[in-house]
Amino acid sequence: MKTTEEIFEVLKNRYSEDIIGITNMPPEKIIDVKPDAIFKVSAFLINDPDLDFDNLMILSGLDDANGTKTNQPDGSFEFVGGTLSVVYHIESTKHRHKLVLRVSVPKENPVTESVVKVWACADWHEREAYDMVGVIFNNHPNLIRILMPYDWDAGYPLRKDYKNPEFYQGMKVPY
Amino acid sequence: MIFDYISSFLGAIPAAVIAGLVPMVFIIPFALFAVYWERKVSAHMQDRLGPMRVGYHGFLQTIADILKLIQKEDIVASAADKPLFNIAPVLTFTGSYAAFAAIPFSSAYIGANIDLGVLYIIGVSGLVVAGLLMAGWASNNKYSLLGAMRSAAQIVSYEIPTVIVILTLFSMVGTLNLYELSELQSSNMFNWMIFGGTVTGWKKIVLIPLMFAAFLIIYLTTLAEVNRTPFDIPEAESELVSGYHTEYSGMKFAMFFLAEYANMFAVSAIVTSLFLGGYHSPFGYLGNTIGITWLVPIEQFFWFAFKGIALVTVQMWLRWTLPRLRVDQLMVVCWKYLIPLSFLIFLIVSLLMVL
Amino acid sequence: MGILDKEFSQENIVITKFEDLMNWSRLSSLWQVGFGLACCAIEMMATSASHYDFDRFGVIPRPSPRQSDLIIISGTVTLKMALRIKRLYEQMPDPKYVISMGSCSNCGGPYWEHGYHVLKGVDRVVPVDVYVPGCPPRPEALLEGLLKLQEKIRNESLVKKVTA
Amino acid sequence: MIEMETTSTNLRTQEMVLNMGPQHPSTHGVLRLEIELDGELIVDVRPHVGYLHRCFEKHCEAMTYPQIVPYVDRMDYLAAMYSEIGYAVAVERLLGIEVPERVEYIRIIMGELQRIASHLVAVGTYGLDIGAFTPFLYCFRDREKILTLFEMTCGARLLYNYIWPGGVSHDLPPDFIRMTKEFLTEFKPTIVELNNLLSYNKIFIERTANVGILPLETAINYGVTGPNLRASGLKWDLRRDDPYSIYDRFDFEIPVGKGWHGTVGDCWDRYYLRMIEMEQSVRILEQAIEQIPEGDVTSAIPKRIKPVEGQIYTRVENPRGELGYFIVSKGGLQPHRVKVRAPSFVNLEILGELCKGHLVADVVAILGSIDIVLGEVDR
Repeated sequence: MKTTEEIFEVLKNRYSEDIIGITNMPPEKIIDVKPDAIFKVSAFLINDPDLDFDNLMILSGLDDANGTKTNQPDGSFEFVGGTLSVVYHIESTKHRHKLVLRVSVPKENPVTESVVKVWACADWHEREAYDMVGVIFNNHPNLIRILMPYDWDAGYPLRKDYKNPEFYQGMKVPY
Repeated sequence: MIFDYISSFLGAIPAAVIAGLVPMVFIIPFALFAVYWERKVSAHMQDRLGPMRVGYHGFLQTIADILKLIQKEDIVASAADKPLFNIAPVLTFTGSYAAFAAIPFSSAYIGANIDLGVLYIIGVSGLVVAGLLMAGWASNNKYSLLGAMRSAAQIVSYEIPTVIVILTLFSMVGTLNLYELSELQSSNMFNWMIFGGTVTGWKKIVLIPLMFAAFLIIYLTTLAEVNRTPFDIPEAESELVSGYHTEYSGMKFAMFFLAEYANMFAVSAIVTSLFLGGYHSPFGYLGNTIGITWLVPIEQFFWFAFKGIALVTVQMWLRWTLPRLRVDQLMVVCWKYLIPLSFLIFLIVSLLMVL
Repeated sequence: MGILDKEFSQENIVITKFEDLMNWSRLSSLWQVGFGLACCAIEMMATSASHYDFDRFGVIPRPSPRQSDLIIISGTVTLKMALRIKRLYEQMPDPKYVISMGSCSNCGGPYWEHGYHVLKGVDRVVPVDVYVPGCPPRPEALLEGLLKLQEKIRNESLVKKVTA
Repeated sequence: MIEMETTSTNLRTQEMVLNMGPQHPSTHGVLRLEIELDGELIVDVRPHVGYLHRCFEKHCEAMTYPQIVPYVDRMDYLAAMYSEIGYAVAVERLLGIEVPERVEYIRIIMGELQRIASHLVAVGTYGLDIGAFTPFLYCFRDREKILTLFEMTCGARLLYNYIWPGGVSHDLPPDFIRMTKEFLTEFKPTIVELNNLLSYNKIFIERTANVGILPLETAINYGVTGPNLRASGLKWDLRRDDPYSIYDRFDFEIPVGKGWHGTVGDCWDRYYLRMIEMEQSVRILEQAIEQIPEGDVTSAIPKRIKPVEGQIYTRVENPRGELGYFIVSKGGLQPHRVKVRAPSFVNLEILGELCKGHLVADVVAILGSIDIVLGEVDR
């Protein structure tokens, strides 16, 4: 049983450059990790006997909507710049402690590392994050859309500035 | 029998036609009734009522079904092999219909009293396999193909124990003529083959358990031959949609449907004639008691139909109770258990007969 | 539709009686496609199960669309599924009927505004005979929908209706 | 599992691709499976999901917190009460509010009744997959009694909108406790009946024992939870291991798979575990309806839910496994992001792994034993 602060110390000592810091989002505390280091950090977290984070509870992609908002003439809006985040909630079934990791990538080039080789269940979660907010996971075995149709080309629906197309395969989409 | 009688004053060809049509008078109403009966039996087993709105307690349900199926569009998929696709249901129905020719419904009526009656029925039922294979292949549908392959493998394997059991009976009575076989089991219940036939003395006591086992084996194998649960893997609904008839619609599907129910009765009829005394009453006849001799064949027909339908009902009962086997387990049951067991029974019975 | 579909220009007593028989057989034996989409499918299953018993009306589920007359669109139709439903409908032989069960398949239901992946009404891809409202409709409502469909079939005609 | 003949490896064969679904009698909804076959042996299974993707998460971003509750219902439509409990617990923890004692008891009664109802459907449809039709209808007959209880409480049979963040929409009806007691006495013999009809049937055991074995390490690595994980031998139940509500007050056991008729973690274990869990739910219910206190049920419902900036991940033990809600608040009336960890979504991933080397008929046996709800997989 370790607290987030203790685990942060362990990680900071080992990967000083790749760990950005702790963010407080009450009631949770988040450890921010650099995108290209998430694979090795998570491999360490699962292999270290004192930590042993064997269970990835949830992996969520989210649009932080922190760019500059520009209004379009047709009433819609668009975010320029800003970041997309991937949040990992992990726990250890042996030591019963939990941890939240976060990776933020710029919206223009949303590339991060896949953790499928560490936690097999990340496969579909990552596909969903790709499908919904458009984060690209390097080294993912099969990064294709999962919930939306494979030929969907109108963008990523859970981005805040997503605009629905008028037609899909001849079917009217809006009400 | 009936053929000889009619041809004596009408000539051979009309007689053949008429004699051939007579089973139809029985089969079509029977199949309609059996479908209705199955739905009612299953419904009452499941705390339901089953068809209620079409006629009195849904009695006209299957008639409505058939009339509707006649009206349906006849779809032949463009990728299907059309000639085979069209022949398959006819062939299947022919196979199960032709089997009725040699079945003795009563002492006065048997379509064709042939000496190799049992073998003829087993042989002609083989046409059903050809029909199913054709249907599965011609549909150009993967589910149909898998279903057809499964049913071919299943029917071919399960014919072996069936034939061995028949051979056992042959070694006891020395005839394969179903009419003679039925006549041998006359007069009382304990002359039925399931109770060791007309054999007497200690041999009979030894024979009774053997014959019970043989009866169970042939009942199981015939169940497998008509693709009923727990051996319904060729049309396993939860795996193969509806197996070999997935692509069939309208009247062609109705033919498969009728063939299935006709077949159910055909195999029950064989089991009845072989083991359960055929058309003979277990108690004796009212017609003989009150001296009206023409009543006897009618009573016999009643008993035959009663026994057949009772066996069909057991088939339904099994269907709505048991889960289904997997394809490899099905083969294990046949090759590892039923065939050795039936051989063993055959050997013992033959030895007993020699003694 | 099957034989004698709208082949006559006038009604007569034979045709009317024949027509009644044909309509009766069609409405009494509506075999449904064993096909469920979403929440409403559970209520549809409950309707087929012991308590409500669809079989009383002669409705039994058939696994293959080739052998069925009725498709109950029971649940939300998504864009990904809509094309498959259309295909399924096309695979059914005529005469065929469609019951749209539940708000979602009637008009998009609660997903009408923000549902970027929900088809707002299955009638955008297949013609619908009876709409059953509710989210999800109770089994009684589905039975009512079936009775409405039977009423509709009862009034169908073989005769070509000439509009003046 | 069947071993391939050595001779067949030397022959050049082509695999057949069989497409199962989205319309198929036993895919439990609109799942599509792409099965690569060598004869009847499975080389690979690729599930395709998304045919019921109803944009739940997008709706959450446009709705206020109380408005989301009906959408939560429609996610796991077989266990709608439990989805509501999970959401209510998440929002309450985000806001930091306590709910009255009576509400906790009502939630547990509803949750456990829902667990029984959901397991009944799972068990019934599993029988249907194996080919036994009758148990399915018996299960639905008993489920109908639970639905009657729900209906008299909140007026709906399937999707309830009953458990709100901070409380429940209104109190239990006067007859509820008596009728629940009656139901429980009626229901206990039904479990025995179902066991005799289906569980101990020789054919059923043959079909399911030693099929689709899920080893414990694989299960944890794939994030499998709920009865599927417990069948593989890990005593892991969030009602005990990450307590929420008042489950710590009740005395119940957490069953684990023992390989009763085969290997630990096979289909029969997964199936039978649900039967035992129903018995345990009955036990919890009996204690809960004895202990339920009087009190108010709506006093803690906030007039306006507007959490401060923050985020929370809360999980509850849904009938299918770990149901988690990840809510990010940016301080507005609407959440910034809600992501659901749907147990079926994660459990379904294991299917391809489990099916390899089995026969086509086993796909439905394995899929049925995982017990998925497509509404939850696709959200």
